[in-house]
Amino acid sequence: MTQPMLEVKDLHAFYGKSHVLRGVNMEIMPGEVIALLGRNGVGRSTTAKAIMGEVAPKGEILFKGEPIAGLESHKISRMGLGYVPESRDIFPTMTVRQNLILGIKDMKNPGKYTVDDMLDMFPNLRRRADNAAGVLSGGEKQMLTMCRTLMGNPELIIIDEPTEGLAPKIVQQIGDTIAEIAKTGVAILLVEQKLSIALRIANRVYVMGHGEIVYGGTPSDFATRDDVRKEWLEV
Amino acid sequence: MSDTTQSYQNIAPSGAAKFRQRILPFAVFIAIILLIPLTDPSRTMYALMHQMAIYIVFAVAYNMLLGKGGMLSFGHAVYFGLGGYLCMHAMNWIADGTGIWGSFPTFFLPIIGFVGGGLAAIVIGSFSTKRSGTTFAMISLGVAELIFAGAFMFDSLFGGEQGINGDRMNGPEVFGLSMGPQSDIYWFMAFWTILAVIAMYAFTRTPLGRLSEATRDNPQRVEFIGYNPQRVRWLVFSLSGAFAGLAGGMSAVNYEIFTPEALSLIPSGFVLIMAYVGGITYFVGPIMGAILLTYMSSMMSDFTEAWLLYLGLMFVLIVMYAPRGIAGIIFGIWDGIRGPNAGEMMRKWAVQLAGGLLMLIGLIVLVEVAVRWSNGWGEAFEPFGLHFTHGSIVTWIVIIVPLVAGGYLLRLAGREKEEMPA
Amino acid sequence: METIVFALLNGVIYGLLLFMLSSGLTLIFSMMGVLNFAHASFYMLGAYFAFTIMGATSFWIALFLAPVLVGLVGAVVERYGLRRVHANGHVAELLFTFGLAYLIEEIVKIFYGKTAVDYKIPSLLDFPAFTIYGASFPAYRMFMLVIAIGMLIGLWFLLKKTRAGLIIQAALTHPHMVGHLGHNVPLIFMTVFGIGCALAGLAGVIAGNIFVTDPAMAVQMGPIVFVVVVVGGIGSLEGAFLASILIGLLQNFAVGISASFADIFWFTGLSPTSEIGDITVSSLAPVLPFLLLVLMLIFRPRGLMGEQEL
Amino acid sequence: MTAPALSLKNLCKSFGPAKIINDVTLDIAKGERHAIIGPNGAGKSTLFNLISGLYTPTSGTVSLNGTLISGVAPFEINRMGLSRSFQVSNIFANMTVRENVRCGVLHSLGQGYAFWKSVTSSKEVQEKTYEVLEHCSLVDKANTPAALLPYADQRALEIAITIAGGANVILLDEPTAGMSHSETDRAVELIRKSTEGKTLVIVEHDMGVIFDLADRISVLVYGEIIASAPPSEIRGDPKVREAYLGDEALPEETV
Amino acid sequence: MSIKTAALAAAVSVVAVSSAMADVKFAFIDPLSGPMGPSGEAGYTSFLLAAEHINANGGVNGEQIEVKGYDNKVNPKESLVQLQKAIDDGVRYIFQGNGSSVAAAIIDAVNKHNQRNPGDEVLFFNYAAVTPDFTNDGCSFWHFRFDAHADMKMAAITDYIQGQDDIKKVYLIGQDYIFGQAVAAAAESQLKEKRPDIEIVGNELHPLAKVKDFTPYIQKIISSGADAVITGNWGADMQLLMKAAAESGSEIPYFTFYGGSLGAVSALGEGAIDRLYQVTEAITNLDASDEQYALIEEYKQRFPEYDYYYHRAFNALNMFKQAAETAGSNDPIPVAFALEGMTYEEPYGTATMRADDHQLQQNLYISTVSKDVKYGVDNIDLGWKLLDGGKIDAAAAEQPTTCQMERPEKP
Repeated sequence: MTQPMLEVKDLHAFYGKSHVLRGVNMEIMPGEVIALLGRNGVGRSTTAKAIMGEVAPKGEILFKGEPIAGLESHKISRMGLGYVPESRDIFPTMTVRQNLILGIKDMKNPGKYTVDDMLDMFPNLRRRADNAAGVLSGGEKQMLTMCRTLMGNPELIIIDEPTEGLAPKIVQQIGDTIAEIAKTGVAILLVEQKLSIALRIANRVYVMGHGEIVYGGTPSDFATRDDVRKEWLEV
Repeated sequence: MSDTTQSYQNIAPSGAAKFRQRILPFAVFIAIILLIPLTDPSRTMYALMHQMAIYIVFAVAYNMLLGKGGMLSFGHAVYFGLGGYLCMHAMNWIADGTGIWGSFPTFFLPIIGFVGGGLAAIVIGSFSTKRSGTTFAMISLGVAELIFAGAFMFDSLFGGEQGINGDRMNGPEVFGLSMGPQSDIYWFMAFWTILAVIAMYAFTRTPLGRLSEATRDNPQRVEFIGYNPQRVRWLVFSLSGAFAGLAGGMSAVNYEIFTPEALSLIPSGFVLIMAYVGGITYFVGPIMGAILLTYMSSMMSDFTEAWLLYLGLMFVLIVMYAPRGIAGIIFGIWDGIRGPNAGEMMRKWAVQLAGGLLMLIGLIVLVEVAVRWSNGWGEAFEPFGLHFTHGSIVTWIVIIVPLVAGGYLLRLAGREKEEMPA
Repeated sequence: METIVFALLNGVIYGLLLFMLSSGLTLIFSMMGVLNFAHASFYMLGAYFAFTIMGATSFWIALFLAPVLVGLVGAVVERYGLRRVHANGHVAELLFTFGLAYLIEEIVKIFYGKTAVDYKIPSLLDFPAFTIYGASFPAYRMFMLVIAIGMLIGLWFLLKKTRAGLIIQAALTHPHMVGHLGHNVPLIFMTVFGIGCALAGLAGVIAGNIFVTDPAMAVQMGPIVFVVVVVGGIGSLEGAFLASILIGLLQNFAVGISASFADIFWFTGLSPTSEIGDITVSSLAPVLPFLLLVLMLIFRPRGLMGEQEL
Repeated sequence: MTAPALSLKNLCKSFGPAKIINDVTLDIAKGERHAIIGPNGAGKSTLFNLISGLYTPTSGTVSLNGTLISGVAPFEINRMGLSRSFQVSNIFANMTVRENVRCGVLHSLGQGYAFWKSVTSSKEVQEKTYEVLEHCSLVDKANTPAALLPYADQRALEIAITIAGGANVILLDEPTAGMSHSETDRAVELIRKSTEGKTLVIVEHDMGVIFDLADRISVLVYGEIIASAPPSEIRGDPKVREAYLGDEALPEETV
Repeated sequence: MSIKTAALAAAVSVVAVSSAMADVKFAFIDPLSGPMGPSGEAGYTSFLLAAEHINANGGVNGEQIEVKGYDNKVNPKESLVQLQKAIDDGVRYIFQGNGSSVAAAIIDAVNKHNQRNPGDEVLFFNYAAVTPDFTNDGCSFWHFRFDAHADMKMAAITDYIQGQDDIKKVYLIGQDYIFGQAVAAAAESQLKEKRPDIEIVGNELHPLAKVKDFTPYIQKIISSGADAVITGNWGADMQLLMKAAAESGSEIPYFTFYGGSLGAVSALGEGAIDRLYQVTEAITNLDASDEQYALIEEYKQRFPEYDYYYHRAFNALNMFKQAAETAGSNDPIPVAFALEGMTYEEPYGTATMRADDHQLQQNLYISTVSKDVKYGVDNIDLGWKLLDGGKIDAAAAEQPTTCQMERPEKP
């Protein structure tokens, strides 16, 4: 019962010769929302990429108890791990609808959401359903990316910097959406820079520094840890 | 200030290291070249060595571009060819003896090739080096095809199908060489090879040479230290073209003929293979490649019809498994022997070598039997008094068993490598 | 007039043939960033396989079987060759395919000899389809036209009307993302590489017998196919199509024009006996594609329809 | 009245429909240390790319010491005395530290594109290289291949290359990114020392660094500068708090 | 694999046996691969068989002879590399024929070699490169030509066309190199002289061995309204030209030098009858001795893929034997002097090696394709048949020469 959804043990990663991740350890329980904080350049996105198989990982990564380190990304995805990358990577020449369809892993065995469910949930997207995704605004693109990932029926979603470059009002909306998704029981690993959002929706917080986890705890505990914030976060 | 100078000396390589790394190899190289004639080579040997000399210069020039400059060209023979063509014309002007040409020794024709190849590279490089990577490779291919096809239109320049020929035995003699017999040409080749190789090595030690490597690795950063990467590429390209032209000049004197084929993709591809097989990350790599491939192309073709197949296989295998080429393998072994766990490394290499040799045996038998079967001349492959025909089971055992066993050994060695700590 | 009609017909057929060759290359190039130097070698393999199969059975079986075989060879090459080299970067991949082209040519020489093989047009199609202006137009060329158009429609349907096509298109630009959505990208790569090679093989099957099936056919066709891909623009099948037809027409029209530079540039007083004045437009035909390539790369590096610069 | 070291006027940059930089006007005086802060994605790096010539502005102008430099190639801007570093270490990985710095030195000492003399022939180049290495405490690692350097040293080398050419205007893009607090202190010292008497424009996330170093701070949010003032004023500006810092506390004035 | 190579193998194995005791070595430098490969192989097989016959009859001055193939890919520079290799292998005589560009390079290289290496001379026996210049201004003592040159062949063709009043418009097509240019020039000047009323409606030169589809050229020919085409094309260029001509269904006659080269007749099929003409020094269907018939049949049996076509290969080797035996030496210089002015009774008439320019003077025959023949070609029942009045005597075919030959001292 208490088996973690995702366990990362002593994860290392390299870019060429430079050692970027130096032994990351973390775990995420089913249904949890975890915020991964840290300064630019400490390896938060790399951690996400290493888990998803985009960067070659060294070390152990267990998803629902199964090792996934080094698997090809489609296999990781099919085990129930969704990923919303920092770059969002919508397919700009395809319509919103087509983007959503591509989120379905297996046409014979689709997930719990249909394309229409998604469009119902986000009226903005419905209005644009047959437009090329490339013309959406930044916030809409972020919504679309998250919806597209949901179409694949993931049990855990890793969301990398969803609010980057978005206006405050939209940031608020994105935060609400993530909270909404979390309510459906999907676990979330949120890589964020904005403490406000992270602390609002996270059950637990990890702080990274220098390619490793330097702090892990609840938001309320974190609020008391000025030392961590001073040494490892900007503010 | 002498304080800083002194301190700087501390971080610069020592004199002994410089001697070992820079002077000694050249001394050995020159000594070998000077000693070879004492062995009284046959005419065939001379012909082979002259060809090697030409390709050494051409391959090292090509590597200025590919290895040092990061520019993959599929059409570098254009500059070799244009330099060579200019030399052929010059050779004929010397024969006519008009103007200053009457007093120009054919011995110095490679200078003309240098100028010709360089000018052509300056003109073509002015637009082709604006881009790098795959685009540059494509432009080089397009330009080469364009010039090759265009060469057939201008007979007075390129001589059409039959090319341009000349006679090297005109003009004044220098160093007492009549330029007729092969042994005279040997000294000509030795002179220009040594000169060109040293000059090209020296180039790597110049500001532009260093910048060329910097531009290859990180063109963006080069812009932010005040250099125009396009200009760097253009200059390197032009110099590389000039040295290729010099090699063309050597070829012009050696063969006394140039045909448009010299501009085509075939010699361009050949020099690329030479440089890459030798190892483009090392200065000596292309020299090794040029010697090996020239030897293969003229000697191996006497032993087996399928030598081009072996060549292609070797190239593909090197691209796949040893991207630093033969020089990389040699230096890798050298470093390994002197490294801390030499014993373990040697054991691994022994396994790899055994596996490689086994696979090679199987492969050679397969290819040779296949060649003979395809010729349909009813011949069998008969190495060392053995007899292999395509119909016999023995043959297939000799092919399959070493292939499988060799493949297994290689896998074994490969797995060990992965287990070694990073 | 008849020159125009014939150049048009032959140009379109040649152009469609080029498109058959370049469509696969374009897909592979935009998806994997690999300019497959050996692509024309698969065209050659198509012709040789068809020759062998036709010898044993019939042309019609060869027409289907040979491209499939070529596609399988291509898939194996991708799986066990290219994928391994991928980690070493694009230059290594380019060199690998360059070596592969070499290797395929040598293997073909061993199996089929160094000279051309007698790969014939099937006798069923060996008759004139119609006669215009005193020259008959062979039925086989009409057949080529039909096959090429059929392929065009098939490819269009696959890419635009099926989910598999959507996935392929998405993988063209965002391979990683497609993988994270649970689609097997390596398999997509292998399949696309295989299909691309099969299309090249099909081109070989239907062109090997009206041209010549010999070990040099890959080297002769290869550079032209590159021209098509670059001129068309990366990742753009529409561009590749336009470029194919353009080059097909350009070459066929050029051959048909006997005018020399002196005739064209008479106003400059160019002498018809001078070296330049003597050049005829028809002799320029082999140069034109490469001229187009170089000009395109200099002045419009993203090609006719490409989205990004090369 | 001398011209400002850097002057941006109505600078705009769009990529397709997206406006990344929107009407930025900013003057930075000679000798000033100017920090640009803002959330990720606000356009800070784009702004640097516009100033250093990597991008051409959609509209508006950039002037360096009174000379218009928008649309000028980066290497020419560099020769005019502006040098920049990168957020992700952008060094010559295959060269040694010494060679990296030497490349940075070459052009300023008139070595140009020379291919007729040895790179070691100029004593001036050697001395200047040593000076920069010493300055950045990299002498010990002079012959180490750059790729093998520890992260903090790579960042130091990044700064070393940037200052090697002796530019008067230095742009540093998150020089302390990924460093721990103690390493950051060392980096700040190095920056302070290296930019003595020069104009510095720095993008940073570490407020400690910024409030420590900067004479003036500009806050960039969604491509617009919403405030430009000395640190003390920025600290109290409610607009800044809301837009960038949100409800998070600013470090108290402890020093 | 194929029958063709199987037969070649048989020949090679015979030669391989004899080569062990070979004393006089000949190099055959011609294309043995690529588009022109079949042309070279057809020549090579002829020399092999000729050598075999000579060896079987006791050799030359008691010595055995060997012919070894060197592949030059029709490339002049590659030919020189092969020439160098051959000389190093001990070769003293060179055969070459495919491509005047190659022949020019070899002549030049042989001249230089003989000048630089006295005592080590080699001779060049040219069996098919027919650019007139080689026995005119460009003549050399070391070069002998056993085929009629382009002007001679063209004279035969134009003589025939002179009598064909319905030919009003002629189209010239050829390969773009010295030979093709020489053919076009000869056609233009000779037609102007013999039939000033004929209009030359096209003069096309295409790249050598590079065109894969001649359809556009054929369409140009058709739309020019030509009544006849003259071409010097050979090898694949001839075969593919005929292939495209057959496809177009046009009925314009082709006057050719090499209509008999491999595959041209079969490309046209029955359409070749009275439409494809060639001028040669021999036709298998001429009346000849039983011995000659036996040779033709032996060749066909040994090399089923080819036809007995290179009659001049047999002439060349037999003339070498006669000259060497006259001179009493197998060395190049005595053989060369003995060849000068020598007459040889060949199966279809008398041939004379003109001393002035080393150009063989022999009868020429104009023939066309017919069904009613003794020997077919390309393994079909169509073959070459002499035209009425198609025999041109050696004297009639003779052309003046401008050769100023420099000779070495006679031994």
